[in-house]
Amino acid sequence: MKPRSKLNLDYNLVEKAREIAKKIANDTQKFIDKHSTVSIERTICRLLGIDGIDEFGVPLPNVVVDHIHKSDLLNNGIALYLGNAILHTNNSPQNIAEKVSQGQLNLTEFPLKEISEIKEVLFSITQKNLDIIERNKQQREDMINEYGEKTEPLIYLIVATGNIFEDMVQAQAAARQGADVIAVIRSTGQSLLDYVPYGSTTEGFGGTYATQENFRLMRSALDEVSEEEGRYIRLTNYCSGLCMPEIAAMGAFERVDMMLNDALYGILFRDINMQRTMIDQYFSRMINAYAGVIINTGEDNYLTTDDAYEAAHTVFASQFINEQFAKLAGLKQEQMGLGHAFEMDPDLENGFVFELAQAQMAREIFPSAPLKYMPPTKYMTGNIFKGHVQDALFNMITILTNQRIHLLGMLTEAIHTPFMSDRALSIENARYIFKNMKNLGDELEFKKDGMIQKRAGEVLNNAVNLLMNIEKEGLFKTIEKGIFAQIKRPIDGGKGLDGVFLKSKDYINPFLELMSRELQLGGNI
Amino acid sequence: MKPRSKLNLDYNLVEKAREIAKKIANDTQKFIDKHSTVSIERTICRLLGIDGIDEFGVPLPNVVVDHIHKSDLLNNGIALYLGNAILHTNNSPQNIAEKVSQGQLNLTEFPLKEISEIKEVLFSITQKNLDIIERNKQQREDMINEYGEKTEPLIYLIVATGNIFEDMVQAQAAARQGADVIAVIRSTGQSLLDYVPYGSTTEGFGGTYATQENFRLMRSALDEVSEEEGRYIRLTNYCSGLCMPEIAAMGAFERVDMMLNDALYGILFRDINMQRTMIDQYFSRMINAYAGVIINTGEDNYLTTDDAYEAAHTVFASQFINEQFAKLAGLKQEQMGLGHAFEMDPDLENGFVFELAQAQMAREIFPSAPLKYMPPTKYMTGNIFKGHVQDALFNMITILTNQRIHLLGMLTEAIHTPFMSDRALSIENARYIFKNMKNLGDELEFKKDGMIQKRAGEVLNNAVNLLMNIEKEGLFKTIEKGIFAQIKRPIDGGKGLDGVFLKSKDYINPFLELMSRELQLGGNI
Amino acid sequence: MGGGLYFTEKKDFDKNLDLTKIKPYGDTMNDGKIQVSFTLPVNDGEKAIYAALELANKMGIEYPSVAYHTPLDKGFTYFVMYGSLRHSIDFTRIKIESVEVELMTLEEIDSYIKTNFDRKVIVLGATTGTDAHTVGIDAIMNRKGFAGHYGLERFEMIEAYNLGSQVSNEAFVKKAIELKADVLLVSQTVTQKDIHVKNLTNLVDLLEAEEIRDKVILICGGPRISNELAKELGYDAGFGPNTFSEHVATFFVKELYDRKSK
Amino acid sequence: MGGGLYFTEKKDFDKNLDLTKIKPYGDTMNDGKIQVSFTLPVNDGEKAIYAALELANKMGIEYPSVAYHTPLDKGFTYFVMYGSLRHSIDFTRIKIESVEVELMTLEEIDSYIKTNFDRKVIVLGATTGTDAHTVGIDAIMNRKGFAGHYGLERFEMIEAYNLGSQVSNEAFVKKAIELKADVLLVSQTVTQKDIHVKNLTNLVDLLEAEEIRDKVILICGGPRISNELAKELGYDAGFGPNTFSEHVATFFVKELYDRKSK
Ligand code: B12
Ligand code: B12
Ligand SMILES: Cc1ncc(COP(=O)(O)O)c(C=O)c1O
Ligand SMILES: Cc1ncc(COP(=O)(O)O)c(C=O)c1O
Repeated sequence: MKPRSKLNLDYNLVEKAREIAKKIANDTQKFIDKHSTVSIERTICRLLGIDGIDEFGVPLPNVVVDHIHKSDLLNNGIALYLGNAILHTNNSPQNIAEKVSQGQLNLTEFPLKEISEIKEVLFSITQKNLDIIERNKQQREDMINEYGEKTEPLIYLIVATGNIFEDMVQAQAAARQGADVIAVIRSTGQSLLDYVPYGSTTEGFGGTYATQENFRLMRSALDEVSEEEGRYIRLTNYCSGLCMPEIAAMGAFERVDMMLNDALYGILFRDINMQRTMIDQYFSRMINAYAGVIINTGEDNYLTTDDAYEAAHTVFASQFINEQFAKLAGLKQEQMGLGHAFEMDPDLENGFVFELAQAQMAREIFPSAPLKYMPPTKYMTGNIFKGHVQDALFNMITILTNQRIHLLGMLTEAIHTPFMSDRALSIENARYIFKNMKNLGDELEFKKDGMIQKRAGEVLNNAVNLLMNIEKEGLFKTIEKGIFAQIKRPIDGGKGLDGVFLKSKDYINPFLELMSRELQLGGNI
Repeated sequence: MKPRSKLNLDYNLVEKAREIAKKIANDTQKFIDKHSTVSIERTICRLLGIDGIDEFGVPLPNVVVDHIHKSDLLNNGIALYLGNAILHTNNSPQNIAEKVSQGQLNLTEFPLKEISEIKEVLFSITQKNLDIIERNKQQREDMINEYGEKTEPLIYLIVATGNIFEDMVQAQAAARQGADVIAVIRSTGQSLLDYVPYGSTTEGFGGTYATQENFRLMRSALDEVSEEEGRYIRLTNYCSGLCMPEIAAMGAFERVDMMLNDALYGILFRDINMQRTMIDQYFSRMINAYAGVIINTGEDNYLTTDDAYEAAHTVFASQFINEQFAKLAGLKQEQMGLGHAFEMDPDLENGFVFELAQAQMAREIFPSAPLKYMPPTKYMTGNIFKGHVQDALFNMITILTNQRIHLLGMLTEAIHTPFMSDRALSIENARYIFKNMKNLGDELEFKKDGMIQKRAGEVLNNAVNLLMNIEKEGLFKTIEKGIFAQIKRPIDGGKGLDGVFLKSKDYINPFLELMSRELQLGGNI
Repeated sequence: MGGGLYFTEKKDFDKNLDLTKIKPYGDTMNDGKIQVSFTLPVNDGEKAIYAALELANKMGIEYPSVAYHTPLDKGFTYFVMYGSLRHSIDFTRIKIESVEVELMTLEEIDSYIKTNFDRKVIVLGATTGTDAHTVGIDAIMNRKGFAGHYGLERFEMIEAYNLGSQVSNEAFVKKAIELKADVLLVSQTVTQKDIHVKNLTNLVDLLEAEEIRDKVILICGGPRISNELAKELGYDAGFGPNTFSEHVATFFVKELYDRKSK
Repeated sequence: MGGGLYFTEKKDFDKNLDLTKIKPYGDTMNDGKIQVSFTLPVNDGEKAIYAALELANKMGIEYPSVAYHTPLDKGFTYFVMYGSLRHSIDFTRIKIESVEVELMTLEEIDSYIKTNFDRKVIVLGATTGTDAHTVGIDAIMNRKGFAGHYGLERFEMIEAYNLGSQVSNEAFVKKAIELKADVLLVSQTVTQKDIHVKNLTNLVDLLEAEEIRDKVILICGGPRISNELAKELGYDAGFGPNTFSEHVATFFVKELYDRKSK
């Protein structure tokens, strides 16, 4: 899989970029470590086993966290109060949550027991529940071992009918036709909800709600086809928006395999407050790391608003930074699905040549990361015939540069979320090209000091310069200035800042502690 | 335009192939030189200015030639009798033909004058009419000089409505969208007619009749757009079938720019007698040579019945032979549109890689020949979406290997002759790829001793072996054995043998003589 | 069954263009040729093909032919068909109320405002609802504009406010009242389950409730928006793909002038 | 005009599969989604778009939407449209007389002939008329066959004669009489202006004139041939794309047997 170096890149410069990115990430991590958020606390509830909704449809994790928040005690962390309540009542977290929701219990009224005692009871539940996640991870690995892992690019497809049961039909059809990964797009707007909807859902706009029950349903639909096909079909969802870590936890319980998981996407494209989502991201990534989930970062999105040629270096700068944040959260390179996209203007002379350089660069700089390569979207039009050819060129770059996670383009990208037939045509397009050009990448070399090599050198240079700038300004300031995707976001703006708080000295997050240990992270917790 | 050698071909072997092909062609040429055909004689009539039809719709050239043929005197050539009649009547050839058709004149009844005298009168008309052709050639060159010649691949499109007036609408639309060459496909079956239909026609099956009036109409439609667009739009038709040289003459008079012109096509795919059409081919090619017309040979067709991978070497062997026959008829390399086609099975692993090797080979072996590269046809299906991608891959090979005459594939190839919109989509496809990958070919090198270089070497080797075989057997025997396109044709089978005759010692073909001289050909005439 | 699907004699049709009955065109005037593709929820096979042909027949397609059919999954078959459409349209009777006014340039618009009004025109724009697509409204409003056409922020005589995306209709109306906006620009991209229609209708309702619907020029735009749809929903105009700031500005300054003149 | 083209309320439709009224499927059962493309012989512009929408309406397409339109030339505009088809088909009532008999293998066919007839079956094939496409008939008849399926020449109990292409109907009939053929196989590829229909019909007329139509099993095939069309033209069967020798041989040996048994 490791590509030969064809671009003649300056690897000293690559190392330099990594160093700077590391400093940038460490800098922000200091801020992160001091804080927690309502969503992290709700995640702790979920990980402790709290699930379900109250009579008004409010999820119990929200009920419990709001309950403490109202008393202004959340700085100590929800775990403290739950642990304490368990010691007092000998009830399960779920039981306690139900009672709280029915007004039968006030967690702040119990006298606080010894912290060590509280931790002990918490850690035993934590360990038990982490074991469930560990077993899911193990099951995934077993299934992949049994079926054998595909060496060619993974064909990644989305379903987005809004109705989980219709999604299942679509997903199974796609998988039988050759899809390796199915992503269930979320309903538009879900990322702005400060809670996770409950149960199976049949109505959504541009996508289907991410709920734990929906995860379960889709997982079993895919397991069914996996067995039929003798191929492990991966399931993808979205750890982004205001409930990042909660969704990570839900996914870990239901054996979701990949998660879109990038704070910058939320900041830039969903106007989510940057402090909130950076803090959320850390914990969500750690859960993903622990659960053996591959994360997908969102650099591809920059190119939908900015220009793919002009802004190429911003993608690389962001990848370097994302790599460091991922590392801090315990993710291995093999779990880092860094984002890139084929968004070159089809009218650009030699656009394909430049894209070839950029895609190859990404492979040579992050050789063991399973990059997620996104198809043309911005320049897709209602001309489905031309669109199908744009997608073909994208498929070619993937096979020429050996990308790992290949999100198929749809000829109807500019028109609607995919029909069943759109997906079938796209799979056929990709498989044809992957087979017909199978070894072409190995056969071709790039002219020494030609356009391709020069372009790669230039983009790398610009990325390093940008990183130096970011290091000087700090990550938050950089975002305020609109460096990424030309979108400016103020540090105190956007959604969700009110859910951020400073941790007190008594603060406990037993999952963060245990996972950090198992992931062998040295961060100060 | 001249490609760098990327394939590391053995040029000694290439030279060897040329030598053998030359022997094969010279061998056959001996046979050709001894014979003439009814169609050559009719062509002489046309070149002398005879046109029109009799009251039964029979073209006057046929009337006149049949008239002599009936008396079993055609061995002396029609020119002898026409020249003699002119001396006797002082009428124009057209006048004489009309009178013959009305039964007012019997050419065999005039006493034969001195050959030298006959030649003299013939040569003066010949010279005058060749001057018309020369002027057409000049006009083409002037127009191309004025508008400037395109350096990228010429976009070649077909029209085939059956109705010349509808064809003109289609052709103009295509030209405005970017076509550089328009070919008017002939009605199915025309090649089996032993005469050329007359006047403008509005009914045809799978194509439109090749008539001189249709040539004229289409030429003026294209001249109109050429002027609008400031781009010389070339016109193509078919010198093949039983009227090869007649159509060449008609085209020369109407400034047709390219002619499909390959005896082997007629033999194999139309079951035309091989002796007949080889003889016809010689004279028709000479007219084309003289008129500055680019010929297109039909090697591409082999791959529609035989396999593109297995039979690759037959294409090259045939190209080598065609090159020599073309040379014998006075065609310059710049006029040799040798045929090749993108007919790899889309299911073949690395099919694209092999095709890249083969297409590049053709360029490196015939660097100044404007090769005609044909699109996928055989593996096109009713799946227009996949078809459009197959065409995209074909477009890529052209831009990667710098082919000159690029016949656009149609997404509806397996369904119908092209709609106006089919053509527009195909042009868009090609232009997108040509621009987006403009310099990709220059940027890429082929791995030393990799699949591509090996494939090229292997095909060249096989071609040389085949040529040696053909040399041993002779061309006619080879065809009898079904070496090309796996189709066997007996030397005395097929259509048109009855139109072949041995030339007597008095035989005159004033055009052959004069053109040979001007083309500086040394053949024995 | 059988019969009726195939016509063995091709009717001779008039090959001249008649604008009172135009038909699709393949390669001959009035040949009616069209291409169709769809999926049927049945297994592939002869029965499925027959169903596809019959469906084509119901659509008014003569000589329908299945160029391609393939199973997508158990119980689903995809078809590509060609045929000749029986229907025609009287083109001469189409009287479109089009937004196609004489297009003015940035400078012309500025001077038109200077000449006809004694103040700047106040324009408020946003992508409303949960829709997060900003590229469209930015193309119209941001200084840098789109495809070489500057946005409204660049116009000297226009005071442009772009609220961005995910703006609730309530917040949008509030801002409109606060700024005394002359023109409201709404962008909508997501159309699944007709969410845009619901969202756009709701805005009109709110404006009417606040009794300011008549005080503003209300315009929407987006990739699936057309002028007809906009009017049906109670908007003054709607703009689709490839709109530039000049298109919409020309429209609203003229409309403002017309309203003033009344 | 205006109105009627857009429906602002999406009708709630039943999302369960009902075989008595199947509809096209996009991503939801009964959503009716279909894709259409065609060219209209008018200039691009709002009027053209309107005409396209109206045409879609006439075809029974609800919520038609023009995804793409572009001028092809002066006076010609190309459209790509999507929409929801109103029509449905009663799938339960389709009773196809299909050629789908139990497929036999080469060996089975040979032994079936041996068992049921005391001689070889004589099969004569050709591409008739001016049609020069031989690949199809060769695929069925030549020894080497097609896609790994041997042709009729390879069958022990079949005497196969392949006359090649461009064979006139007269010559074909003459040969059939001469050889006392049991089965006639005709291939037709070129279909422009329905030349295949004319050619195939003419062959039936000739056979009838020679009074041998009943004495032979008459079969045609080709990329645009279907069993329905063949029957309409007076053939015993018709075979389309992806036919193998086994398909046609299974059919004719059974048919021969049936006729013998009557
Ligand atoms: C870029 C993009 C994104 C970016 C948006 C970034 C941003 N800051 O805007 C990101 C990646 C964030 C994104 C996310 C999503 N997207 Co999105 N996205 C697109 C994409 C690729 C291009 C849209 C675009 O920018 N076009 C360019 C602009 C200039 O064109 P325009 O919007 O049409 O604007 C012009 C005119 O319409 C008009 N105009 C527009 N607004 C207005 C307003 C007025 C007043 C006037 C006068 C004129 C006007 O003028 C503009 C200039 O000419 C399209 C696919 C495509 N190729 O069209 C999908 C698409 C729009 N997205 C879609 C969806 C569903 C989503 C998601 C919900 C899930 C997903 N599939 O990813 C999410 C969530 C977003 C949300 N809830 O809204 C669907 C919508 C399907 C539908 N019809 O309902 C599309 C069609 C893709 C698809 N096939 O799934 N998306
Ligand atoms: C190869 C080919 C040629 C070759 C033919 C070589 C040869 N020896 O046959 C050459 C290059 C010579 C040629 C020439 C022309 N062709 Co051509 N050709 C094709 C092509 C690319 C493939 C056809 C083919 O071989 N298919 C493979 C075989 C195996 O499939 P099949 O024929 O469908 O056969 C299967 C079944 O149908 C069935 N079957 C067929 N016959 C029979 C008979 C019986 C009894 C049975 C039981 C079954 C059966 O069984 C077969 C195996 O499963 C098609 C385009 C395409 N991709 O389809 C155009 C195509 C058929 N040609 C076409 C045309 C118009 C021509 C020309 C007139 C002009 C031109 N465009 O080049 C000339 C002249 C030929 C003529 N007058 O007939 C058109 C026909 C349009 C139409 N519908 O009318 C097509 C569709 C291309 C196009 N879009 O223009 N052609
Ligand atoms: C990194 C990332 N996160 C999330 C999303 C989707 O987020 P939402 O559900 O907010 O639309 C995307 C969509 O492209 C993404 O790239
Ligand atoms: C060399 C050559 N000649 C002639 C033709 C067409 O001939 P006809 O008019 O006989 O179909 C072709 C078609 O592909 C060809 O390649």
